[in-house]
Amino acid sequence: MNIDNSKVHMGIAHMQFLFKQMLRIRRFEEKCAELYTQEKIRGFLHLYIGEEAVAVGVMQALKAEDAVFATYREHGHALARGLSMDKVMAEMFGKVTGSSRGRGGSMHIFDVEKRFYGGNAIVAGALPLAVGLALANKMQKKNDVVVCFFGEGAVAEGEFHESLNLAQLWQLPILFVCENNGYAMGTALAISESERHIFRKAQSYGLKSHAVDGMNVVEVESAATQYCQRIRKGDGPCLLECNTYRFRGHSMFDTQLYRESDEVEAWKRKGPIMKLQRWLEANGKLSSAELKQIEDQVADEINQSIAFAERSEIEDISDLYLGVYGESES
Amino acid sequence: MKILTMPSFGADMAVGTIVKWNVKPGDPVSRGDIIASIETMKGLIDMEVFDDGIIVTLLAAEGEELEIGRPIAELQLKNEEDSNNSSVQIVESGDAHSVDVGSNTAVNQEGASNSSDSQNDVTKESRVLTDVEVKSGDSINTRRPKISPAARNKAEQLGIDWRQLSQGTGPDGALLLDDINIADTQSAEPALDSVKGPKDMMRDAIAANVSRSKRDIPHYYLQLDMVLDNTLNWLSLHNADLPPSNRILSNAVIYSAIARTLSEFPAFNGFYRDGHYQPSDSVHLGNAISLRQGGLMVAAIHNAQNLGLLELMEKIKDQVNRARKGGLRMSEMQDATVTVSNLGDRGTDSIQSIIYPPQVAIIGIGRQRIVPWVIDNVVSSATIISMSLAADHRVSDGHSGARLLNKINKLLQTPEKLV
Amino acid sequence: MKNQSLTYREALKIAISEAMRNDERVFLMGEDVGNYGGCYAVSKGLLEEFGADRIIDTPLSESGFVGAGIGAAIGGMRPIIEVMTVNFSLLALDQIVNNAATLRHMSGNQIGVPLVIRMATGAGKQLAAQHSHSLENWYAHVPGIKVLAPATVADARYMLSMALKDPDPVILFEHVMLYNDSAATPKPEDCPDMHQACVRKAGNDISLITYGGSLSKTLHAASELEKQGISAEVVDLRCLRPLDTQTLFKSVDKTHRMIVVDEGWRTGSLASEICALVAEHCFWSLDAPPSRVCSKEVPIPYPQHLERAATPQVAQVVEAALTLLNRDVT
Amino acid sequence: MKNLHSLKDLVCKLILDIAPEADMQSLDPNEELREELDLDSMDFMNLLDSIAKETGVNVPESDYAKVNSLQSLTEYIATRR
Repeated sequence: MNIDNSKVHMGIAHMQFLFKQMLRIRRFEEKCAELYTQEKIRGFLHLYIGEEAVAVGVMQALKAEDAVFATYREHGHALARGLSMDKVMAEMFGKVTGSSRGRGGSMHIFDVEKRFYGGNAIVAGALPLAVGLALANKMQKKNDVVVCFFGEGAVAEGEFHESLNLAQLWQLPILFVCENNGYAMGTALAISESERHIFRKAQSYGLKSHAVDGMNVVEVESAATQYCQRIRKGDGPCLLECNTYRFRGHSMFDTQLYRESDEVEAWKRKGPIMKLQRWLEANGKLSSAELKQIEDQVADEINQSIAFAERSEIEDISDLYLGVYGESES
Repeated sequence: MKILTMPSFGADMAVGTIVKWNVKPGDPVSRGDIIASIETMKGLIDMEVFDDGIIVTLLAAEGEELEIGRPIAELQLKNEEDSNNSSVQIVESGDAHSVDVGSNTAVNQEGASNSSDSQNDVTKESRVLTDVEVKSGDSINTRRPKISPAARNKAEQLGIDWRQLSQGTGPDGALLLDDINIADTQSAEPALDSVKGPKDMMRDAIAANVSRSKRDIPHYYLQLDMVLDNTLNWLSLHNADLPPSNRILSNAVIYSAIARTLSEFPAFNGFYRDGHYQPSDSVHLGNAISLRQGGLMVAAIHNAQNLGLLELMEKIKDQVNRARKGGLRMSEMQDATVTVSNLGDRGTDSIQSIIYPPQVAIIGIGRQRIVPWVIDNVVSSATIISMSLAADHRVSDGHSGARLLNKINKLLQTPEKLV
Repeated sequence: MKNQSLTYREALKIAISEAMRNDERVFLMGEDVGNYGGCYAVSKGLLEEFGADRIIDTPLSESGFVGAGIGAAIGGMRPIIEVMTVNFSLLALDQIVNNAATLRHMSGNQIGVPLVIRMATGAGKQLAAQHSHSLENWYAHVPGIKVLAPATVADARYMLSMALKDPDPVILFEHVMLYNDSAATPKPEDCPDMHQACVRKAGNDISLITYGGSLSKTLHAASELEKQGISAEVVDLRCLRPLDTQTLFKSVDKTHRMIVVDEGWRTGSLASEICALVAEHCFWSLDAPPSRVCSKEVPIPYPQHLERAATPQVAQVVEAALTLLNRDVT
Repeated sequence: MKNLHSLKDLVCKLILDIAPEADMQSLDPNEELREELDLDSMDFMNLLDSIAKETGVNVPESDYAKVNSLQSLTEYIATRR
């Protein structure tokens, strides 16, 4: 079943905007890879290169008040949701000016003002949280959507099944977005799931669900927009499965023994940015000068975020206990 | 010119080996190209270049294992001045100002800046105490003298009353095992080295002993004046033509009389321990020797009741000299069954002494003095000494104490029998 | 010469393959143990040697595959289950505590669970709070399971075969900072019985009790103390349940002072249990309060300087020892 | 007649053997020796013993009263050598 995206009118300016958003994420992630090899970023680093269309597409369907839950592969979602690149970079440098005072690192970026409830290092760990927030919204009669991103690896966790059941059972305003990139770290979907079509699992719980080409940002945006409209009307939870692919390893220390390089090359040729760029250029909507200007703007923003992170302070050790417990509301 | 360095792919990767170069000097490269494959413990990982440019030199050979951050190639950036291409010049490794977010040095490398300083680890007084920071002063019994379990256990084993000991060396003056060990060695065998040693330690030991005695032993006191003339006259006759080294002092006669009498009064010669009394079948007469620089030592004359006057004299002389030169043997200082305390010619008329636990009696001898004395209803003069007896009322009573003193006095009147 | 030394990771791999060659019933199951070669590269190459029937990659279903491992043990196999880290084992706690630990007793001694579960544990790699837990004490609390903490290459090499012979479930904790350690190739006699603690360094003035990842820091502290004329004894617990109290009491009775170095949080920790035991059984030989150096009671932060401030370090152990010995802390 | 002065030095040395901490310089030669230097009967006997060995002069108990100061003791020895 394919959603007819012609109904969703896409202006040229909007297409250019989508292109810039994806390119911005791509260049940011490439710079992070470089910074990691120079030991500026430590811990684990999971890059979003190749999956940019999913985050950028879905975020267009959201309002300021909607909430977002992501995973440890979250830089793209954070940037697409509008978090400051300075804060995201400073967080990975472990600086107190980072989105989480430098305490979380790449996998734990938070920004409550942007209603971005962070990454989560535990696979499927966030699903029950998202269900809970949707329950709270429903109880408080808020007409906001909660979007919960996760990889196909999460469907093997009990929390996936428990969360979908609760969402459908209580008719909660939640959009589950499964970024199916084919591999849960080193284990292919083919050798870990009996039913490989994730949207069918959701349908079995009664959720409105279908799959889209995760490399096509327009298709992702229109599907997400339609599901959010349904949810805001109170028609219950939906699950959008985006078939996509990560062009890099699971994390930086990954020899990728589990997949063939020509498979990677094949997917690269269907990359989300390249696809949109060719379409825009073919329709005379993206000159090489405009492209250079976009690249320069993106490079400046990235360099400025690195300078910001470099000069920021690290948190003082005496604040170690700050935030273990909160102030009780008097 | 940009230096390419051995990349780090993970926190626990310390070194990498270039298995294969995909480029050679002069080759143009663009961002994202894979220029080499690196062998790590997890297997081969591709190394990409992050800038467009031309490879100038390869600084590392294939098969060469290098630490993270070591230079491996030089890259001439495409049109060097091209602003959008050259990223902000990230000062290469070892840049001073960039904060070391985490060089992959060994975990226990204690960089001064970030070594945890536990003194001020909780300066911000968070409302909820997350760590149970019980200040030591909070415990209620701060006033009670403190002693560690090990120290108290040892003190009780040694019969030392630790409450009397002065400040310990532990926190807030708490008494520790060493403090008890010192107190113990010091009161048991004050070897000369302890004399030469800190005098306050010796003082502490005496303090501990006499305090225990005064508190635990119910003393009763008796005193009898004894005429010494017979003894003195006998002595001057005996010493008349003897060189000083062979002369006998009056003390020897008095000690001999005491020792022989005590062998017939078992209630005054033995040990009182753990609630019951153990009489001794021989009299080890403790001779309290005052030391020239102050302090006191008690040396026991073994089997004094069997020694003749001459032998006894030699024993006393030898002990006094050795005591003053620190040569007393451990055994001599530990097993006295009764003690004689004697202040000598410049003492006082009499002396009431404190018993040395675990003994049960102590005899005090006042100075020799000439006093008016009535003999056959006629007042004349006599040389006398006042002899006191302090005894443990748990073991003996005044009646037998009086008989003891009278018997000693009787023997002093016939010194010739003591030879 | 290469074959003269062995890394902790290689020692584990040799132990696993030796066990599998010697006993058909032994197999290895866990996340990414096959194709990926193991998250910490312990099982790299085993898939090629033993095939997919005995080196089994599992979906990310910790409760599921740990429970299945327990079932297989009941069914006559001798499984080695690899739960990638103690952080993920929380999803399998129910299976371990309510099934593995309880079945023998609850079934009136009919059903045994001869199973080994291996988990990485501990902090030190800047992986932030969700990936840096030290929860050995949770498992050491539970009667019915045994808990081991191999801290040396010799223990890594030979403890596994002892654990496999045990009729009951044994959990083997491998601290993440140990995998790269290397030592001269160990001999069987270098590894005493798995239940015994081991005095790694004899001393008279103070007993430093520790295990697993903290052993090297404690030995380092002991050598620092040696320079200040203090002879510290270092006791490696090796077995966290049941505790070898005989070795523990013998040491404390000799030195009269004790510090436990434990990377867990102090409240309800293994260190608390050891202090209680010593207070109960060595009270009369204590010349100073039994003390602990544990992690600060905060979620472990990402930046290196805060992670170090939060976890026990050499300097703290030295300082604690000096305080206990009434020496001024330089 | 032996030089009185050197004899006095000898006596002082012998006293110091018995009482090493004695302060001979400030000792008044006419004062009562046993009182000033706190010598008990044992010390005094040892002193006479070493004088007998060093000088051959044997002071009988009956003459103890004649030798109670440094001066009188030295003169007593000098007249009998």
